[in-house]
Amino acid sequence: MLSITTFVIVTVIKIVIALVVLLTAVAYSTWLERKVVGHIQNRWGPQRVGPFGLLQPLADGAKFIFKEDLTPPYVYKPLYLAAPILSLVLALTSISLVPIGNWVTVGGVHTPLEITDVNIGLLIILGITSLSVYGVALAGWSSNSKYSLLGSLRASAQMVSYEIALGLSLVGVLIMSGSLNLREIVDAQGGHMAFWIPRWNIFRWPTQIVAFFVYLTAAFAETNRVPFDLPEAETELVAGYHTEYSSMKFAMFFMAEYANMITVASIATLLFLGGWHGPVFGPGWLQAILPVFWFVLKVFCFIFLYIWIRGTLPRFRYDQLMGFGWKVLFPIAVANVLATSLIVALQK
Amino acid sequence: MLELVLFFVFGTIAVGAAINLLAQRHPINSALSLIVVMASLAALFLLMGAEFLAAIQVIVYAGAIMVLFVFVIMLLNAGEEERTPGSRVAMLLGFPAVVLLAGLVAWTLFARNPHPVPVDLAGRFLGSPAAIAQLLFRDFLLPFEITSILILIAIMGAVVLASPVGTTTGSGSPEQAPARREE
Amino acid sequence: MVPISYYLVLSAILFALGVVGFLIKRNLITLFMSIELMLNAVNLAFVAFAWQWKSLNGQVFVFFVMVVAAAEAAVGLAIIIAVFRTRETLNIDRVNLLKL
Amino acid sequence: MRPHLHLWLIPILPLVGAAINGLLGRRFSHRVVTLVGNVFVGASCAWAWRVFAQFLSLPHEMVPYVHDYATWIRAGSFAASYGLYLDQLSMVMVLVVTSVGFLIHIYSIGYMAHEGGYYRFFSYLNLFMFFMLTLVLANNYLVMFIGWEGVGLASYLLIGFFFLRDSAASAGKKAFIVTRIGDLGFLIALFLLIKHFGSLDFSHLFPAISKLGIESAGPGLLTAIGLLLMTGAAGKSAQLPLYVWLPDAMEGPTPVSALIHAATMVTAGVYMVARSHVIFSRAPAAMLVVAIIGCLTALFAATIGMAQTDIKKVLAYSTISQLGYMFLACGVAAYSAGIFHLMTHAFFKGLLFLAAGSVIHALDGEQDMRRMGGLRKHIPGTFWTMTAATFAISGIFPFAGFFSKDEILWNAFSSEHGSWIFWAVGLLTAFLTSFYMFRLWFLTFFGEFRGIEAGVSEHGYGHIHESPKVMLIPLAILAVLSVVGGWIGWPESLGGVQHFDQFLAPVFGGHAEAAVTAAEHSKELLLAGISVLAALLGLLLAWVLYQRRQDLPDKIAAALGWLYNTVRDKYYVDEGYAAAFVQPLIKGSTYILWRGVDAGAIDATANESAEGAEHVSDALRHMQSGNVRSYAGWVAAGAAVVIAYMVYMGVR
Repeated sequence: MLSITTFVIVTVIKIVIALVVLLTAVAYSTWLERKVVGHIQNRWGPQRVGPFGLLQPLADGAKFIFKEDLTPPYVYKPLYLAAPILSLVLALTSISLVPIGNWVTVGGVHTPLEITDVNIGLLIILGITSLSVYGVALAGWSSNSKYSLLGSLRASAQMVSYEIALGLSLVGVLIMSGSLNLREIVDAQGGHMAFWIPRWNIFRWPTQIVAFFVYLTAAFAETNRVPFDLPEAETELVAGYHTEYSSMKFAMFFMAEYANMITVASIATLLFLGGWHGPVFGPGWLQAILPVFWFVLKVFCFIFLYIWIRGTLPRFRYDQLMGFGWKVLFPIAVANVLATSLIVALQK
Repeated sequence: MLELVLFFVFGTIAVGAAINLLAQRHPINSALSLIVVMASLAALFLLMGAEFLAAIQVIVYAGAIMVLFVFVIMLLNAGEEERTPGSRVAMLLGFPAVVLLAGLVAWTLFARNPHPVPVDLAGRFLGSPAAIAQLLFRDFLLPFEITSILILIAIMGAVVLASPVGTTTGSGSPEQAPARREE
Repeated sequence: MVPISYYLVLSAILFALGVVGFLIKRNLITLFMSIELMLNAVNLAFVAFAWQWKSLNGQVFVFFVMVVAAAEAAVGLAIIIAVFRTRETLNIDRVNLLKL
Repeated sequence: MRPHLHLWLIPILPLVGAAINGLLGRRFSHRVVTLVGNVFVGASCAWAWRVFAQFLSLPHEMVPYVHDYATWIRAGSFAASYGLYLDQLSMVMVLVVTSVGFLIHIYSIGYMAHEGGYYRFFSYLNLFMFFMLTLVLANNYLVMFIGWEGVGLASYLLIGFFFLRDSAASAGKKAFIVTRIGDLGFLIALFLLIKHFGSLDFSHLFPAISKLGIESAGPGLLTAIGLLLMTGAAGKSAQLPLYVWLPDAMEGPTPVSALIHAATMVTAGVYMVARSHVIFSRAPAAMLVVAIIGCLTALFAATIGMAQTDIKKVLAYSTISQLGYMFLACGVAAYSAGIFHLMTHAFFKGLLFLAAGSVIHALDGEQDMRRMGGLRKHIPGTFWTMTAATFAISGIFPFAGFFSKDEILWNAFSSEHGSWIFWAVGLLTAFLTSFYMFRLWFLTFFGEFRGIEAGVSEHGYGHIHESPKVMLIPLAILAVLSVVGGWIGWPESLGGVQHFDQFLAPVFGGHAEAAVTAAEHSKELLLAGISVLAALLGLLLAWVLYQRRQDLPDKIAAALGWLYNTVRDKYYVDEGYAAAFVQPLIKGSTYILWRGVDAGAIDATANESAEGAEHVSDALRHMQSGNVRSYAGWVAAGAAVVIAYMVYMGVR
């Protein structure tokens, strides 16, 4: 047990690192998205700024910062300002509970590779995501424009509805690993089963594959991504709840969205894809690094999947979206919970 | 020591937010301040080792019920509340009663036991999800099931009440969302 | 080392504030919020007692309170919507037909 | 291992029948109701006989055969159980009840065929069977009391069967209430037993009592109990002074009169006294009372019976007087004689009623003997059976009645409790009995039909029709029984063997085996001869009065004047009771209870309080401002008050 002071210091350091890493990750996932979608659509994507347009995110950032920050009239000011901050803060907070690797000892300080290790981490993350509705809702309502209002109503309804499927799809995993602590869940997935199949939850039983896909869909809806990006359906609602936002405030929403994507991706990795487990070999430093590498790799694949789907799939109609959420995903998730609990009970 | 500090921090936040709830004239602000109260209460729950409850408090109360409130406020586009002459009874009878209540409780708690027992933190993570689940699904199974039925009925009632006369579709799903969350 | 009585006093204060809110506010929705506030105060007391007596029953009770609160919110807000639809107002003082 | 003879079947089967018919009978067809109503009783009868067969082969130490099925009441030391108790006495009763009952059921098929509420009738009848068997088989006084009250209920229902007729309804009520008076005594006796012996169980009670000495010195506990029991018996078995309900009970359908008010229920009192013989034989005073009451009732009812013109009324009074005989027997400790007479009486009196019913049936409901006559030719079957019964009841050798009645008279004369007075009264009664029975006989069946000129039932003559087979067959069977039924009690004096007494001996102790000398025998023979002579005398007198010189009866009546009227009007007992008890009660409840207490006090308080509430609420309703927040204010105040009170209580 560390002393309070060292604990605080270490935590602050970890927070800083996490912020920097995360923000860069966010920035470059935007770059990645533009690139990949470009190639899918037979374009080049960003080219000019730096090699392969690698500096494009910085340019965007600069642009956002220097753009004129205008507040439209007749908005309800306090909330109009609070909304983007709220969503960004929540997005960043949820990351702080995500472990990206084993415990490491740096300079005699033994600490987990995450900002805090809570034994109901998953619950708290879910709670925070459930709060992230407010950002959207308030933004849409406060900016006092019908596009925004409609967008935000859609967004919040959609998030609230799909959150259920999301949570239920995770229950199966929780039943199997019997813990809410992300780290323990991951540890439970170490090693491999017959035929060198890794003991990741997704491979444990067919039900978990179903659960994984339910989670995938729900996650897309949670983060308002294609094919569920109705809140910002350009063709009907201009830009949905952040129609009235510009410059940094818009950027905050933007970052929040990508941060949420990363969070969702890492949760999927932790719960279904065995977290940082993977072949570990080589000298000590390599052994220390590899788990983190595997983790990052899996998250990357997930994000790539996001972008890929965005490039390929069309958008749902709103009633289809709700119907799908309530009439398809929800029952499947419940069925999965029942099936999994049955299997576990029979195994006991 | 740390607990005491945290308690006072969150306690003051809660009380402040609650007062703000009363002070604000626009319902949406009241709603937000209520959310703050709930969040700080969740923190206090954590202090008392009720971690599961804390999470649930955030998810259910802040994440579902209050979302409902915000929705309704948005849908009905409720504006500033107008000043109308209230009821004399509420003023003349209610306030003294409230003051009396608070006073009595405080007096009982302090004057009656001048040396409040400091509780050790042995029961730290008393309210772990597992423990709660044990209790909930074994000893309190019947009440649990009954509440689930209650929820179901509430959903139907909400749908019927909120849907415009004649139709039963319409503003169903937002009302349903938080209720379903329990199951 | 927080004495339980602190928690209880805090919950009492919150509850009292809730009552006051119910007494002074006029907006139906806000009244509802005051009720929720009272419920929360009660929950706090429950958890505090559970902590004091090292028994989980209090926490289970809080759970049930939350569930009931959810149901209540769903129905109550639906009622508010219905009222608004017919009376075109959210002011409680204008919704006073139920009398002799 | 004790053989398990399923006693419980005997009472339960009729109950099942009653339930089925009572609950579903309304929807059943006539045929189904008949089937259900009879099959179950028949089954219980058959089972009773089978039990009898087993009972005879039962090893001696297993008699009485007791079986507890479940505990009913357990209060401190006192416990009562649902249990059945089978010894020779209850065996006889069970056989009599089930057999006669079954016959009467069959008879009712024909008799009630055209009545409304057919299913109701059979359901009640089965119910009665259930309760009667419970009474007979009970293994403690409490269960017996259930049966006791149950038969009362059944008789109430059946007397008031034609409840649309006001007289029937009130007759039912009368029977119920008058019997209650007796039941009160019975209850008190039970309480005394519980208080002093802590149990009502026969198998505990009787041994405990047998230890006590005979209260010859002076009346004591047992005497009190005995007298109280006698009250109950008098109520149920229509003895003085509680006999008034039985004649009115004739309002019920005739099969009911036959089954309940002649054969079985009214004998319950006798059975109860015989059952409690342990108590009585230790309380001479009580026994004396029993004997006297029996004696007086016999004579009294017989005299009334002479002057009745309603055929069923005559039979009713004769029933009362025969019951008097039985009590006389019990009173002189000749229990087996009493039970013997009970049995034979069940045969011939049941038969008499059924035959009378058949006559009434033939005449489309005519009950007045003055409008009958000459029916011999029209309904021979009824006539012959009736004849057998009449001879039997008049105690003419060798009919059943002779043996039982003669045994009673002999015991009344000879036993240590008896005296020649009892015998004399008994003899007189025997004479009267045979007189009024033959009067009935002659009036009904001889001479020429008087229905037409009397103008009643103008189409009567052509319509006199013999009853259907289903009614005649039970008549026939009972007729045979009332001829030969007595032979199982053939006295030694006539060179026979007292099978009946010997069978019952284990229950009542062996006084039947009292060594009797030849002198005794000759004396007994003499007395028997005298009684038969008396019976024949009665026959002769009836023949003279109602066959040869038909003008004489009116002359005699005129000559006797007021005496005749008094007898004809049943000594004005009913009027006396009405004046003494009923009227004061009505007046008191009208003026004091109704006008004073109910209207004056109770209603007044109710109304006043209601009006007060109205005023108060009128004042309070202005709290209902419709303003939710004011309500909230009230709530808060209330909460504050409650909390304050609790804190205050906590502080104190």
